[in-house]
Amino acid sequence: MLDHILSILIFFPALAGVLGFVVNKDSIRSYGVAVATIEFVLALWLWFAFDNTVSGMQFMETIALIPTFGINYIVGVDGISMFIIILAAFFTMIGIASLGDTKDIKNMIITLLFLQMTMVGVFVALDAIIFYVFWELSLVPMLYIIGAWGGPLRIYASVKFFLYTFAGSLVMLVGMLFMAYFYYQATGQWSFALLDWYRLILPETFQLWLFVAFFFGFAIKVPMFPFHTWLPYAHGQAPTIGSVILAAILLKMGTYAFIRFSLPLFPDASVYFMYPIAVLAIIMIIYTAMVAYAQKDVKQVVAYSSVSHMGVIILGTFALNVEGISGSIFLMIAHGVVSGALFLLVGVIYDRRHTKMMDQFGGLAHVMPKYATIFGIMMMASVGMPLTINFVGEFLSLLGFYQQSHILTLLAGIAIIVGAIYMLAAYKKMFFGNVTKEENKNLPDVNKRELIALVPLVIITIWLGIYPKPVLGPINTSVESVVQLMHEKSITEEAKKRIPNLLEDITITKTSMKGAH
Amino acid sequence: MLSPVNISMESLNLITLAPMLIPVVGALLIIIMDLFKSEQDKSLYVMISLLILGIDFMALLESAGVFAKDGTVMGVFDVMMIDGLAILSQFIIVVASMLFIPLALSKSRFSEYAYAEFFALFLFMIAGFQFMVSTDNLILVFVGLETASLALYTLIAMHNRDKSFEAAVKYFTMGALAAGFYSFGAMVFYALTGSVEINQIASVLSDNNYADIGFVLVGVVFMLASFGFKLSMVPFHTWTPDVYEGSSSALAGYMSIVPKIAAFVVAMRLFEFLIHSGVVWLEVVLYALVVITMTMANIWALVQQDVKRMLAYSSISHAGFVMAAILIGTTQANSALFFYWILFSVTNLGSFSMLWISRQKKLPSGQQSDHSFDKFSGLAKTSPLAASIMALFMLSLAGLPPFALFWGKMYMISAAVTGGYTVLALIMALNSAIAGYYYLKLIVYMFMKDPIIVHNADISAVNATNAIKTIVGVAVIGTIFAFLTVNSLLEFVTSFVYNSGY
Amino acid sequence: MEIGLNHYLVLSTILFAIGLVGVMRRKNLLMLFFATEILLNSVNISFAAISHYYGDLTGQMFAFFVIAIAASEVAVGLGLLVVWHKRHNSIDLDKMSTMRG
Amino acid sequence: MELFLYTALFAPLVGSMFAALYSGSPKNIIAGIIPSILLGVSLISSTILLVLVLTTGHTLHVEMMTWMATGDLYIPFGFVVDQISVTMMMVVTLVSTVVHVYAIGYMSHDKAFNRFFAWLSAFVFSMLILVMSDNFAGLFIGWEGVGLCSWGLIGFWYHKESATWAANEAFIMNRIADLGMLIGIFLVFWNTGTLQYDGAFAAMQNLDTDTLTWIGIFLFVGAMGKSAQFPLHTWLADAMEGPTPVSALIHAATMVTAGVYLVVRSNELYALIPNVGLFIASLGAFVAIFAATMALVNRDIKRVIAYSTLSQLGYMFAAAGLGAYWVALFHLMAHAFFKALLFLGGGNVMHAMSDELDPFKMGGLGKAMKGTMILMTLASVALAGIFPLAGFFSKDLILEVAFVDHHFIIYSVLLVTAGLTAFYSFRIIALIFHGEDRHTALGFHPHEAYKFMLWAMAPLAVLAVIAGFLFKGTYFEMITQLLPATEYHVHSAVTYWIMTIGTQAFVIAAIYFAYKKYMSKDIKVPDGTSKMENSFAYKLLINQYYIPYFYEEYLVKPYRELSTVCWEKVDQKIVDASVDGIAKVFYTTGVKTRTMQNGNLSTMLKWMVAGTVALLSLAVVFGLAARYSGEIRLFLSGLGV
Amino acid sequence: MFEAIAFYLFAFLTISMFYITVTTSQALYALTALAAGMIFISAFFFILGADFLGAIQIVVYSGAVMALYAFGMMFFDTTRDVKEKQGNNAIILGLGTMAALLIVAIFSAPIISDNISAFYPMTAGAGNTQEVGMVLFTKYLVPFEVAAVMLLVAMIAGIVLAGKKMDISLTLTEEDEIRAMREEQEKEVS
Repeated sequence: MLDHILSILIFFPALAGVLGFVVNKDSIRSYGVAVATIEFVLALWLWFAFDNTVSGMQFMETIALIPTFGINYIVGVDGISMFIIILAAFFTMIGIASLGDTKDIKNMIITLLFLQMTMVGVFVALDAIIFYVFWELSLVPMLYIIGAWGGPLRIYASVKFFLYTFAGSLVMLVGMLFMAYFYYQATGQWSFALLDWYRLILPETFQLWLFVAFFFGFAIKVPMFPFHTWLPYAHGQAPTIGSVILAAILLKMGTYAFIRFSLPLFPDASVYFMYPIAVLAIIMIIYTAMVAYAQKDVKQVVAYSSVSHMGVIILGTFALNVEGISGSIFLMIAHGVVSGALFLLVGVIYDRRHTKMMDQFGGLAHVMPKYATIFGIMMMASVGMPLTINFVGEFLSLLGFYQQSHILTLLAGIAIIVGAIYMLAAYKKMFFGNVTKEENKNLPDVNKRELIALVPLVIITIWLGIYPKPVLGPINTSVESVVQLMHEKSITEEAKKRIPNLLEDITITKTSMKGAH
Repeated sequence: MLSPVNISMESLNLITLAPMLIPVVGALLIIIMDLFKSEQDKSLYVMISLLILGIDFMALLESAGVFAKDGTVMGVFDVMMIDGLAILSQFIIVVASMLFIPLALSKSRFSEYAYAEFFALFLFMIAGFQFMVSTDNLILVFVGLETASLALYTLIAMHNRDKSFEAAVKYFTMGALAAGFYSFGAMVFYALTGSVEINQIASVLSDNNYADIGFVLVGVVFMLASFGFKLSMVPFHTWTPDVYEGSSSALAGYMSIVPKIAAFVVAMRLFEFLIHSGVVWLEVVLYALVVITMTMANIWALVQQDVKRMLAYSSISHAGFVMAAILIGTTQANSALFFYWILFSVTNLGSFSMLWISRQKKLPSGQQSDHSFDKFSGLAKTSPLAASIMALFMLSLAGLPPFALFWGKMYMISAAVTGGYTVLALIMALNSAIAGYYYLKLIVYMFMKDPIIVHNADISAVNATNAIKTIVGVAVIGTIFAFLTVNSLLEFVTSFVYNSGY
Repeated sequence: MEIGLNHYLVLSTILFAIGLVGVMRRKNLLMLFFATEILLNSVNISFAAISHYYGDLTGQMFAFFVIAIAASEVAVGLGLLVVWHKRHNSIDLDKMSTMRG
Repeated sequence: MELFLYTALFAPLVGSMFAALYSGSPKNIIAGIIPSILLGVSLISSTILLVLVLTTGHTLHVEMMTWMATGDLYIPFGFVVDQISVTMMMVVTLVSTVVHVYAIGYMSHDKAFNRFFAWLSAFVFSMLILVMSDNFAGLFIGWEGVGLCSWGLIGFWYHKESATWAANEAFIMNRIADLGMLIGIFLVFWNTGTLQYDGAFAAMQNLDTDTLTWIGIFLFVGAMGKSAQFPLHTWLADAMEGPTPVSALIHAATMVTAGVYLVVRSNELYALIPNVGLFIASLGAFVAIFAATMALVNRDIKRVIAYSTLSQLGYMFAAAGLGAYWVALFHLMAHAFFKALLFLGGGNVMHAMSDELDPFKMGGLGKAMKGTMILMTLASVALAGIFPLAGFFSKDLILEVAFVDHHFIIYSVLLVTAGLTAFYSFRIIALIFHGEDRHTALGFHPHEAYKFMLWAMAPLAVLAVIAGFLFKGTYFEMITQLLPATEYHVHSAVTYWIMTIGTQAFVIAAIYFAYKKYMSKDIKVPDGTSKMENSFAYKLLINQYYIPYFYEEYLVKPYRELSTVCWEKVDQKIVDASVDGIAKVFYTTGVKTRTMQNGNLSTMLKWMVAGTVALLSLAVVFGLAARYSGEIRLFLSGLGV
Repeated sequence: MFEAIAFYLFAFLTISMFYITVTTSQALYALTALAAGMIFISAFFFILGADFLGAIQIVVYSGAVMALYAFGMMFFDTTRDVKEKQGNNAIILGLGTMAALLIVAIFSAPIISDNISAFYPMTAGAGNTQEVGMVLFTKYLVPFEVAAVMLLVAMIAGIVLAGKKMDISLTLTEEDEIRAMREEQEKEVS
């Protein structure tokens, strides 16, 4: 069974989704929770069976699909992708568990299960086309979730979300086809297998163009400034569960893809574009933080904060060293947990008051102390308080990028200031002061169902903040191999210099460090 | 004095005629049957047509076998030419016809199906298309084309309502003009080379080293105009939406596939050698035509209020997309053309069948046209399955993986990339994104809006019978599980195209 | 003064252009069909001429088939006009624009 | 021994979590007592460790577990108990214990009693992490942790707008500094390859001065925020919105001194870059006098004490900057005792006066609150630096340091500040406890605080008295095992005596002056009419040199406005509008050009012919160009193209 | 010389006839002019030695086609003055002349015919009809047969479209009505 665990992880939810049509409407929630829990347990089993010392792909499966054109169903998992898969399973589980009274709940749960298939698929795919298939397919359930259960502007928001990402990924598809063509020219065989592509060393000019092509697809997904404007709409209109999954998992596809595709395939281009992208990332960080500060809708604050944090992830990714990339991957997970939790929290208050406008609240800490506490913890995590999950990622990302540029890191570091500004301001508006609105006086505090979803997140937030090693270890192992690959593949002087050679390092500092472990 | 001609039967290679003759014979059979007993139920004729097409299919398999063994076969005084393109396109024509003809078994009764002649003309039309693709003689192309077209005009008109007459007249008139263009173009080529066979034309032109490039271009222009009409390239496309709207959905779907593949094959035979001979002008003009067709059709599709018209514009755009293959001209591109078209057929079969299933005879109040978007509003609530299926086809048309058309799009764009047309590849990709909007529009209507129009009956069943449902089922399965067949299909298509020298 | 192939070609072109003008100009469908006949006929002259000058019969063949095609088109076209006329009592194409956009 | 270390460290955490369990329920005295007891345990453990370090000179270094390890980065949770940290631990646990016990009484009427102790103990835990960590990252954990707790405690009465505002201000200002700190940490890592103190400082010896200077500057920026140095000082005065025990513990004794601790901890670094040290010293001296002047006129007891704290922090930085790390640390310790005492006394007064803070509305409270009066006077004397109380030994030492190192400007500034310090301290003492009774008229009925609260303050009082002459020698011996043992002796005994006595006289004169001025019977509640209140100097000082105003007008408001502009103008009108614009272009093109398909057959035919003619013209142009290519080329060459 | 005169004469005649066809507002004139033009075209065929073609032209066009059109004219009652709303004539004329001029610009050049060989050469001594028959029934046998099919199609189309059965549109009739209609028919039959 372990040989096929990845396929099972991908297709089990989809199959369950199909069967879900048969399940009675009243028990569909239990069904959904059961399926998602099984999936989560399977994901945990994957972690359990995962060999931390191996840097390459594990549990690989290969099934010939279109061998004539080099497209095969290849899946595998390494430290970079594994935790995001677990996170996806986890969020689907608590997402379904926390679903309240939703109309058409059956459709919602089935959609979520399909969405889960695509999410897992994206992160395990090792064939560019298979990756693309899941990547695009993930748009559909999300489109439906936003469009069918969203707010008043839901149609605009969902269509915008779909088309924007769709347009970007089509450019990426052209890039992929180009890449396959280069592979064909070099070897005489078509292949879309990522591991084959890794072996290909491209001339710098090609790298630049292909990098740009891939960049469009990924950057829109992330979303990077100035391609981010779909996100506030999507979040603003999506139902809670949609925002949670979107923020926690779907956005990570973009950053994950940068690490999976852009960096190892185009190391020289990555170095070449490092500064422009870093500048974009910094604009993302500061600018969106400012925009977040200006928001009146608490969900929009969280939405923009997502963009801001994604900026840090991008920055860490383009640090092009182990520290930065590990940090950015960790931050992906961290941001998933934290922003997911924040969206859940916003959903809690939205369920009660049917508004997300901050001026409608105030003094909630008096009436909903538990809620305020959990929100506070998550806010502090989002702000990057040490010993919370976010800090580890942020610290490592910034630390990593500091090796590349001092001044840019200094600018990016402003994140910790502006992040605190909008978050604290929002928290103050919502929770502090006196209860002024009559409707708020008798709001019930978080109930059990909501706690089931929130408490695990709080625990993860703090646990991984204090002891990130179980996650950081496998990530580190895999990232080291990626960085080494990049170093070896790079052809320009600049790139050789920028991307550390880990094999060399071992003699100097590694041994002493390893000894201390 | 003329010397008597001695011809051996072997040299005639009559097998090359078999696939075309079968539908002709079948059509005659139907007419004769009608003579003996008229007013028979349409199911009889549908089944007979299916059987005849089945035999046709077998004959095609036979010729495919011959082609696989001997390569390109010429027959009947070298007029007939059975090569890979001919066989592939005939496969598409025949199979698509087999899939579309059961749509006649609708629940409601429509004028055309009360005629036995409908089925006869249908078979004649198929024969015409088959002749058209399996020759390189411009005369036979012309005659085949006209046979098919005349039958098609009639089939459209036989739907018997104002819109269909209007559609038929428009189509006919423009078709007549296109026929004029075609003959003028053929005349120019004949004037240049003294031959009306594409092989000969090509060899004479290259012997002349394209000295009379001006003449060549005039000929190309008229050919472009005439095939542009058939393939609905902008600005020769104007008939398409009206004709689609005017004819029944079943026939509209058919029109979006079969006549075009026939025209594509001829266009491929005709333009390919010119492109390969380095007629830069043609390359530039085709490039422009392809881009304009794709883009403008997409843009017009954005603003449509009727699903069928939207699909009409979308099929124009798809045709433009596929036309790029002829521009690129590599084996991969030409294979991609057929590959794309096969997958497109499956998807379009499905989407038009779904329209056909929901065809009401009397429009409820508030509904502007047969298939206005309003009609489908909130369909997911009333009949979720139908809505899902329709959405599936829309997503496939939009090129969303892993549904059928995605593979075609991918292969086509790949062909563009491989052929060195990077910018074209990007334009194609971005056009798919624009197209996403209008396909999405229907999904939005079905899944995200509440019903606007009060329907008396479940619109997904007003015209549904088991036969039509089966066809939809076939299309659904084909669309979803296309990825399983892609490999063999690709191998098959590529080998046929490659062995024909394209 | 030798009449060459070019003369015929030019004549044919002029006739073709007249046909085009007619096609574009006519609103009465019947008379529009007249113009399409002109188009086909003009081409026939060239075919015959080319055939003559090259001493090749193919051109005549083509012209022959063009005539056949023209004849069939008339039949179908008139049939279409008949049904339309029955309903609308008019064969003016300006009245035929229910579908647009 | 590790057991004691862990006990000292984690006992407050346990206490915090215990109290947190009750945070949802109504006031429960247990939630106050247990954390206090646990802090006592922590205090005892710290004492044991202190004794250990004192007697054996051994230091304790443990590594609990790995925190982050990736690439070349390896950060453990490591703790070190050496002379510096044990001093800090003692200060922290001692003052905390006192404050906890005191707070049981002080907060007894507060609804959120339980929550208060949760936060307070959490703060102690963070502070201990800060001082005990053996690496910069661990320091940063504590650094942020105390910031968080400070946020929670300043904003403890979150229904008050001013409190939450102050909390956020404190947090954000600290964050600004933390960025500097973070950058400093990055610099340390990338230049030395490690964040462990020992490894990093060892590696720094080989680095070039420029790098070291940057490291020093950035770390100091971090210290500036936590220790509220100019220009990041405004939060400290506003932080007085928190409950008074908080002010005593966090904003006087412990957290604000973290910056000093950082500089002392990094003495090996700053020793290498004396220029930065000088800057630190100068800034310290400036802040000392700057804050003292603001304290002169302020009409809020707590704010006066807060400014005094700021001023004293300036002293510490002056000492540390001049390389007298042990002196700085010594003053830190002494200051902690008497300043906490002062605050707690202030808290008593506040309680008595129903949270009234204007000393002008008090007067003659000494009758009702004898105990408090004695304790506060004692603390003020110590603060003023009168022999033989703690302040004399620590503060005069700093003056000596400045003098001995020939930094006479710094010396004189600090000297003047000493006078000011005495003046403002006794200004409030006089206003509160002596002179006319002004409060009865305003309807206040002051009463003394609980006995146990006074007893709780007693240890601080004792220490404020004896810490100087009793501990100085021992302390010097202990701490100089780790810090540079610079003895500061004025060259001649005469000078020394002149200086000491002179200073003492100066200070006493200032006290006398304060008493004279503020015990007079004419003191009234200022109403903004007196001549002094309208003078420029007074206005400047009462408005804190207009710095908060400047921040509000030129930083906060523009930021808010810029944010709105970013959102409404840039994000919606430019970025998003351009995306929608692209879509709109396509759509409007569609709407505009769909008339091409006007349904008229004639138009359709015309389009067909037009298309053909267009193609034809292209063809002809191309064809003619090809036919006459030779001629064209000739023509063009003739044109010289 | 004779040939030139004949060419120019018939060219002028044909052009003017066709010109009348497309410009006149009298349908009858147009029809007549068309028929005349066709006959003149057959004259070219005779000049060019395509006798068979000339004959066919006269028989099929001037005979069959014209008869059909004449019938149609009567049916549609367009013998009198036809009112046509003319749009922008400038565009039409512009496009027409442009097309003519452009093509003429190319066609005025001689064609290089070095490599052209007659694949189905005319045989000296054989009559045109004979030659045509020879080629038509060998090489062009298939197209010929397809043309027959095409004519059959056209015939069926004409019959179907103009037939009476088209008068009742099932497409526009509700199912219930159709049923009722059918039952009535059956009653009549029985």
